[in-house]
Amino acid sequence: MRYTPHTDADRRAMMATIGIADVAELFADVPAAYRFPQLNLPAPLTEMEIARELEALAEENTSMGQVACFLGAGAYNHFIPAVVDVVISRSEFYTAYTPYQPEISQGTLQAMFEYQSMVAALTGMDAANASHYDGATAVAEAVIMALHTHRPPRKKVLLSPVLHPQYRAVVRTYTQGMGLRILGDEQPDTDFHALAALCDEETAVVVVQNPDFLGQLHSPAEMRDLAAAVHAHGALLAVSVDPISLGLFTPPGAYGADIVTAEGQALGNSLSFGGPYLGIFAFRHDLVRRSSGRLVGETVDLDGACGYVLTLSTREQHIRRGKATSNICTNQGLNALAAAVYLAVMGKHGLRKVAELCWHKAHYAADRIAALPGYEILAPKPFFKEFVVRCPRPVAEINRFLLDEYGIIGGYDLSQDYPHLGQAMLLCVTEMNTADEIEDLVQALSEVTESHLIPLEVVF
Amino acid sequence: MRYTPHTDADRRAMMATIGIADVAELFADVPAAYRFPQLNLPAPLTEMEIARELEALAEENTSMGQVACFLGAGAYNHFIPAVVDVVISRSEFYTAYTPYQPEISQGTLQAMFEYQSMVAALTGMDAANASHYDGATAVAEAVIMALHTHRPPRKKVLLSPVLHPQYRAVVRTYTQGMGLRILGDEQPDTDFHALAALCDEETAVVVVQNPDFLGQLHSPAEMRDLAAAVHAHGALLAVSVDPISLGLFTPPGAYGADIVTAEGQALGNSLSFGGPYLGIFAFRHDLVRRSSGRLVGETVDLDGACGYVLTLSTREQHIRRGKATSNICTNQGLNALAAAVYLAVMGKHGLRKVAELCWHKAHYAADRIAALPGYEILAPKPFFKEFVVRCPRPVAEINRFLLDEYGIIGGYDLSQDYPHLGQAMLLCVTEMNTADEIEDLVQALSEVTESHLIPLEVVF
Amino acid sequence: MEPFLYDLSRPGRRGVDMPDPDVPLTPLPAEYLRDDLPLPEINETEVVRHYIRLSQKNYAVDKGFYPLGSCTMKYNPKINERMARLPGFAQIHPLQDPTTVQGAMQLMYELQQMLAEIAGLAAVSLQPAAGAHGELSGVLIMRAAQVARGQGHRHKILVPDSAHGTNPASTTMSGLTVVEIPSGADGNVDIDALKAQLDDRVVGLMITNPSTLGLFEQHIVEVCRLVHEAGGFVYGDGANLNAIMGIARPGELGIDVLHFNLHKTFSTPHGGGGPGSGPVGVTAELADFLPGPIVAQNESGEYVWKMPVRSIGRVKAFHGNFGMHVRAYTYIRMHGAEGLRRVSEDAVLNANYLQALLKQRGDYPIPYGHRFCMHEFVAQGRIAGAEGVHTLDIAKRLIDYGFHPPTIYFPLIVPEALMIEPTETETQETLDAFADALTAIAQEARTDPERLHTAPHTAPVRRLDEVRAARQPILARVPGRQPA
Amino acid sequence: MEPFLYDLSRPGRRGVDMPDPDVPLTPLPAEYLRDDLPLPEINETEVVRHYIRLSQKNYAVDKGFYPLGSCTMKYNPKINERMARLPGFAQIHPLQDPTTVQGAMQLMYELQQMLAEIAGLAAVSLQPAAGAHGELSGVLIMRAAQVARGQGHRHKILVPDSAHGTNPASTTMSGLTVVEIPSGADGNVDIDALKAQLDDRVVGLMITNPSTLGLFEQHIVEVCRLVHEAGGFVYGDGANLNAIMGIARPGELGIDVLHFNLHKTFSTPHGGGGPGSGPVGVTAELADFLPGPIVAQNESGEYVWKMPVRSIGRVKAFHGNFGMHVRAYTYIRMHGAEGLRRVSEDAVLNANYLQALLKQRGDYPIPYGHRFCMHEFVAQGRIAGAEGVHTLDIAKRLIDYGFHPPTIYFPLIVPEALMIEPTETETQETLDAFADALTAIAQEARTDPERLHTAPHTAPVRRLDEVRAARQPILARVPGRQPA
Ligand SMILES: Cc1ncc(COP(=O)(O)O)c(C=O)c1O
Ligand SMILES: Cc1ncc(COP(=O)(O)O)c(C=O)c1O
Repeated sequence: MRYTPHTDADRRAMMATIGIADVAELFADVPAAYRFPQLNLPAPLTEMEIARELEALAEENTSMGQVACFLGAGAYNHFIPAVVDVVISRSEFYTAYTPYQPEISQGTLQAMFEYQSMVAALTGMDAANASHYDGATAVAEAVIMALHTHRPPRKKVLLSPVLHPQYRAVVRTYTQGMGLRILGDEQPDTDFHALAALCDEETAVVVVQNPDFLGQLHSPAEMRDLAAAVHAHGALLAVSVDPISLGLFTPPGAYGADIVTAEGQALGNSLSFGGPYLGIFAFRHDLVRRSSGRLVGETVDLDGACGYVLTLSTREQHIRRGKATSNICTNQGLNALAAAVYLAVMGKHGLRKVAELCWHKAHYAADRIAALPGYEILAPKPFFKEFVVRCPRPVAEINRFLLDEYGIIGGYDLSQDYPHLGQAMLLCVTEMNTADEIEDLVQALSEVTESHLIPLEVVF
Repeated sequence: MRYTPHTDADRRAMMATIGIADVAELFADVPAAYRFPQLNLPAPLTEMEIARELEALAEENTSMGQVACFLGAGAYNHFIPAVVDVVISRSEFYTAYTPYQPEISQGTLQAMFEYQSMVAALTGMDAANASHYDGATAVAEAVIMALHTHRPPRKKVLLSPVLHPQYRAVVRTYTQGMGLRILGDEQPDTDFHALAALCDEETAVVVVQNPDFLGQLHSPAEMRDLAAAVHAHGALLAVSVDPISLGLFTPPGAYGADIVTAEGQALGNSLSFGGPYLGIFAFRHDLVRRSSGRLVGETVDLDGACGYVLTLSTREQHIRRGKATSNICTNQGLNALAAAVYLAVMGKHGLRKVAELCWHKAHYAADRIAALPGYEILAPKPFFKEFVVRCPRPVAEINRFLLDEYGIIGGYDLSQDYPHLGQAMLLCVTEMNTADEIEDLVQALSEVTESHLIPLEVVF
Repeated sequence: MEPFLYDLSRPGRRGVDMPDPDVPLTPLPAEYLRDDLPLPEINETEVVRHYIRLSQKNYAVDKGFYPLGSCTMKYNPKINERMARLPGFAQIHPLQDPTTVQGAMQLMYELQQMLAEIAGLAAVSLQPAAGAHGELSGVLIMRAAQVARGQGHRHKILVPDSAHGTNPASTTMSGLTVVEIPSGADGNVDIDALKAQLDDRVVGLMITNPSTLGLFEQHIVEVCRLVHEAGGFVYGDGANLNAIMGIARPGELGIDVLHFNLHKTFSTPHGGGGPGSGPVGVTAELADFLPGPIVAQNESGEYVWKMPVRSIGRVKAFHGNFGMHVRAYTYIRMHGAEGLRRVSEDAVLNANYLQALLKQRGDYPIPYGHRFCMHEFVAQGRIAGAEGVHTLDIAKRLIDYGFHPPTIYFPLIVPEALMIEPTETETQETLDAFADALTAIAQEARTDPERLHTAPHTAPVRRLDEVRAARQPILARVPGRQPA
Repeated sequence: MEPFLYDLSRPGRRGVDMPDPDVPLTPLPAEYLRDDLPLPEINETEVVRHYIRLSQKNYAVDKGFYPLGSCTMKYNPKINERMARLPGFAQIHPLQDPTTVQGAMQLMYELQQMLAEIAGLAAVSLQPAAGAHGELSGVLIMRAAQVARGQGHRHKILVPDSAHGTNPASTTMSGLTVVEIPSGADGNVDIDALKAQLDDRVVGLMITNPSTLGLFEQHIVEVCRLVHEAGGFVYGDGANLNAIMGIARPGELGIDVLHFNLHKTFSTPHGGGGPGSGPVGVTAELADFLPGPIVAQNESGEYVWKMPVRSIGRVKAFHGNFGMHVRAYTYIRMHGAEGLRRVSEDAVLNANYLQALLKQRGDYPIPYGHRFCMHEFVAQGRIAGAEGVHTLDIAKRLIDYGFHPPTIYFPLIVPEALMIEPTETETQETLDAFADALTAIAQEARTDPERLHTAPHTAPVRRLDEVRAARQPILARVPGRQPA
């Protein structure tokens, strides 16, 4: 039945070897009162049946191929070359586990070493780990890593208000038992300069995002100033980035970041309703022994040939247990592999081209929308692929109109997280958005001003 | 650019080695007047662009997941376990070619030997080749193979009228230059008994189909009688089968067939608008040296270990050239691999179960339709998964109604090939058709009798 | 040797082409631009070949037996992969309007329900990305619940010495204190030692049942009762759930919080290290503390996001590793109640069969071999007459016999541990062949120990120097830079 | 050794489960049923492992260089595979109403047009399944056209001695007579020998240009003119089209009929032997004879099936290997005119570069090395000072160096032929490494010939006994039966 191969004859023979007459005997240690509960689950289905059912369920979702998507906010609809899925669908990669036995895991290990190398190259940092769960937990791990570097301990952490709201939430969740003071994001308009001013000798780490959550790019000069201010107090600077933006823009390693994190989904991983994604985690070399997560290192075998192993595992839970740098065990290996394949096949030229396409299309869309009466682009600094639009009507209403009338998924509604911006949406434009889609968006938005909209209350 | 790796620098270096200054020099042998024509082709697209375009084009087709399909007639909507595509998507299988170098092709060779073995098991024949192009060309090759067995040559070939019309057409196309007399199918109602009566000492081969094109099963007793009659004249009997039916029914090897052919698509190959499919070709052992197509044989290596090679290649075009048993070179290897994986993973139990599901569902559907006023099931013999329904209105009209109103792809319209049956359609019911779909079909057909139909002329 | 990726690079080579912009251009801001982008330049063909060749250097479940204890390396059904790649699942954005993703939310909702049913718990959050992530969530839940009860002074988490390293590590991350509890000679928790720690500073106990020794905790009900009486909660490490589906429901035994490893019990692939998925389930009392949002159903039957009212917060951006949810959902729906019980029965049968074979042959001590094991058991790489041979040697030699070695040197409380988990998807023939290999290796250990010390002999590389790797770590090579 | 599939079988084991019927049952007709069904009984896990392990015993383009002359083993773009698997292409029935498959028919229509444009011909049928199938179609077209001209007595097809075996074989299958034409010393067709055969019994000439020697026929226009003057047609074997896309159009040179190998020139994968696709293109004069149906457009722009009025008939059920059409279409659309010309230029550049390297080093005679080759060239495995070493030995030894050997012993007119076709998707580094391997092997041939005679040494098996296989062929093993 299903994936258990035994026939009744097999079972009988095996039971005879064990010396039992009934499999139930093996469970004598389970208190009789609780043994063999009847589970209330739907009746089993064959492969043919479940496929039909799930195909129908999947059809109930509106997927990228059916609409034009201008939604980003931490998860991005970027192009994924066909090569990526070919590699991550290789049985040898996806049905192996953590490479505890390096001699029969050189495929995974070398691929991870190469991933670490390309992440280091992209971020301008010395080294990288083999992944965290996602962009959010990577930030949390960065904070914890920063805490570990301080003797005596420092208990203050500064988060920029334009660090992704969910990332800030995760930092707070992770560290809720640590007695920290997490500050900096009380006022939504605290800029990096003001943030730096909050930094002191109590501060363990300052975390910012660039391009920030609202899409704004912070210049290398601004970032260098921030780093200098942070370092002056002996604190660390952690920067969360969009890896695609690094195809064009100065990497954090060049402006003084100590730790760089990123959501790596954009690098060859499908949207997949939010996961599995990829926590990118890079750092300065002197932080290596405080780093969390798996690290693959180069070494040699008995014959002196080059090979790769998991290394510095004395940092990790399976050796250090309660004193480990993190509890992480299973990571996002296959997503890191996807990112590696993506970076390898896009390469220097391709990644830059993707970043350029995002830049040009986003700016073109912004220019067009800026020309619409009733709309305003809130972008004091240069932006990369996302920008804020202040709208003439509530964003939820507009988005419903876009979807119903134009098959467009509109931008992220900022009214919850950044109410001071008013009726504002965060639009995202990538290389996947054609000029025609942008045209449609502009047309649709223009119709909104002419108030074709039924107020949201009536719709529900 | 695209898949050519060279940079301009590479090209220059290579040209220097060759001793030329311009690639154009390599083409000096092409008459100048015809050199470097400008091809009028659409502008090149990147992967991202072609994917978008073809996804849209594919969406224009109505595919199996969107409708209930009762169309068969030689191409069948059967279940394909996910395992099949996993195996045939392995780079090592699909990017290799014919295993000319057996030492580095044992994967393909062993898989093909196993395929041949399972085909032999399924058909009850001694051996099988590694594939023909499809079920139709397999029949043509069977005819040609039969011709080769006769000294002095025989020039008469008998085809049953209920052999697939397209297969009969292909036999005629292949042999048009051979000066044969192809008979037997002039009258659409010539049964196997009457066909046997046409057999004489001039007849090289008699070809029938079982279950026949109209879905009818011919009993082992009937088939044995036919074989006896054919063999009495020294002719060969070739039988074209539905491989799924062999999960239940007596294989041709058990009733005296000399050659067995089949369309193997149903075994794990997608419908794919008619190809690539799989020509199954099995035969008695004494015909082996007359067989066409690749054959994989067992042997040993220098150390005596078991291994597999292409064998008996002196039959083939690359050795025997104008005297080869066939011209076939590239075959349908990957489709044969799909069939092998299908047979391996469905196994003895699964194939029987599939055949039973077809049987029960088809008979249930036939019973329900038989009960509808205006419809008649034309099935004097038992049938397997296809049966003929005589309808109260032209089949084309009914099919349009089914599709437009019920999302049902109806049966094959027999009016062209078998006009003597009247307004008749060939319905096919497989394990993929749920009881609900059958219910819908019956309901829809019942509405037809109530003449909800707009005549076809008006629709077009 | 497969070349290092960058060594396949040549200036100017291209992999995948991208189109030119179809919109008017906007000048790039010069002062923001990077000087160089040291990524490789390789054509698509060579990229593909590189990874195909690399892949062949891996062992994997799809190649053979992988009895890595505690990891449940069962077969990963291929239909799971197909389902997770349906565009309606793989190509939806996590922030889409819920009305446009009802199918996905229904799947998550039903998965929450089914996992709760299997574990006998009241509510589940699918957000955690792996087992350790579920642990962290669970410990934070216990902590938050104690705070809510006005027991914020409590700070001790009791952890048996046989626990997986993530248990103490998760505890520390949540700001609490680990107190180790020894195991008794029978492999159960030492009840007296437990009692000695059960004071009013206890937040809870983390227990793995079946334990990492592969044994069902015989006093589980009593253990839970004692902890509850002391005002603590019991956290169940669900990594070993594969042994007890339809056999026992942790919630009924007294477990308050439990994480599931979808990548173990529920057949989602291990991905060469991940991604996994570590949903956390709790009793009704703790449901309000779950990380979130989770999926709920409103009055009109629509699926909506809901943040539990006293949630510890979100532990991850978005909603968890949804791709893994699809796979686990597929698996559970294909099995149903009988099927899952059959899975656990066969997992335990296989482990006991292999244990019985090894006991009969007597080459490897099995410290708890007098008890029936659950889905795994722990043997020792101490071969009489081959004292110089260690578990590591045996493991490496198993590679030459075509097997993945078991988990070694864990649990820490068993010296020279070989932790063997066959899983239910293996045939009797495979188990026999594995036992034969172990027997043959024991023989070799006595007659030719050097063969073991230098094993493996048939792997893509010889034994690797891990000490050297750690002494002067090289974690990245970027052209034009010092290796770092 | 990977076990034989049936050896993994155990009575009662199941692979994929099927559901029970959801309709009332109908009794089965007992007298029709088979007694036994000797298929294997294997669980899914072991089936997968079997094929994964088997796959690793193959060499393939995705592993490395595969310079198999005449086969154009270029890289198979991964996007092709994804496109062919779109449900709208992979899950449509060939007999569906044309109105429901307009997308697929449009693709076929445009592919017909694009292939015609590339070859300079008027019309194309996509029905043939492979090159040889296209040849058969083409020869039958020439025959039918002669009959239509009242020239039914003509029966000779002239075939150069360098032709691929399928050319004479296809001729014979179509009931015509093969007349072999020798090649001249320069690799061109011997014009005098051709003229001597050009009488009123000639149906046509089959010519491969570039020839199987890798040479462009220098007198192609004259050859065609001569044949036409004699009332014959010229068939072009398009297997070598990879050399001349955008370089020359066969139709303009005088070719009347040509088959395309989509699985060579247009990057559809070779599948371990197939499937391929062998569309056949013709001049306007011959368009009515094409096999069909083909796709046409009616007045309202709809795509419809059309049987050419004097068609030779259908050569295959349905419409050809559509899955391959999708892949080839993808490839052509991605390249456009410039891209295809670049493909041919680089294919020819690569071949000439490798030929130049081998000429410089001088180990292997290259009989036509004084000419530029096209996409491939023919060397000889005759190493001075190593007379006992043969092409076969060199080929087998190349395996140890990590390469697929070239085509060997073909064309037949070159003794000890090594027919080398690098294709355009290979890098200079790969060509250099291959040349180095050939040089090293030549050295070994002189110093250690036994190493070559017993090669390969690193393959999954040693050299296999082909004679034994043919003497007492074993083509199938079915349990309970004699091997046959
Ligand atoms: C007993 C046990 N607990 C917890 C974990 C941690 O789970 P994960 O690796 O998914 O974080 C593991 C993983 O191996 C385990 O075996
Ligand atoms: C020159 C030439 N002609 C014809 C063919 C036959 O093509 P196919 O194998 O597709 O039938 C080949 C195949 O190798 C070939 O090389």
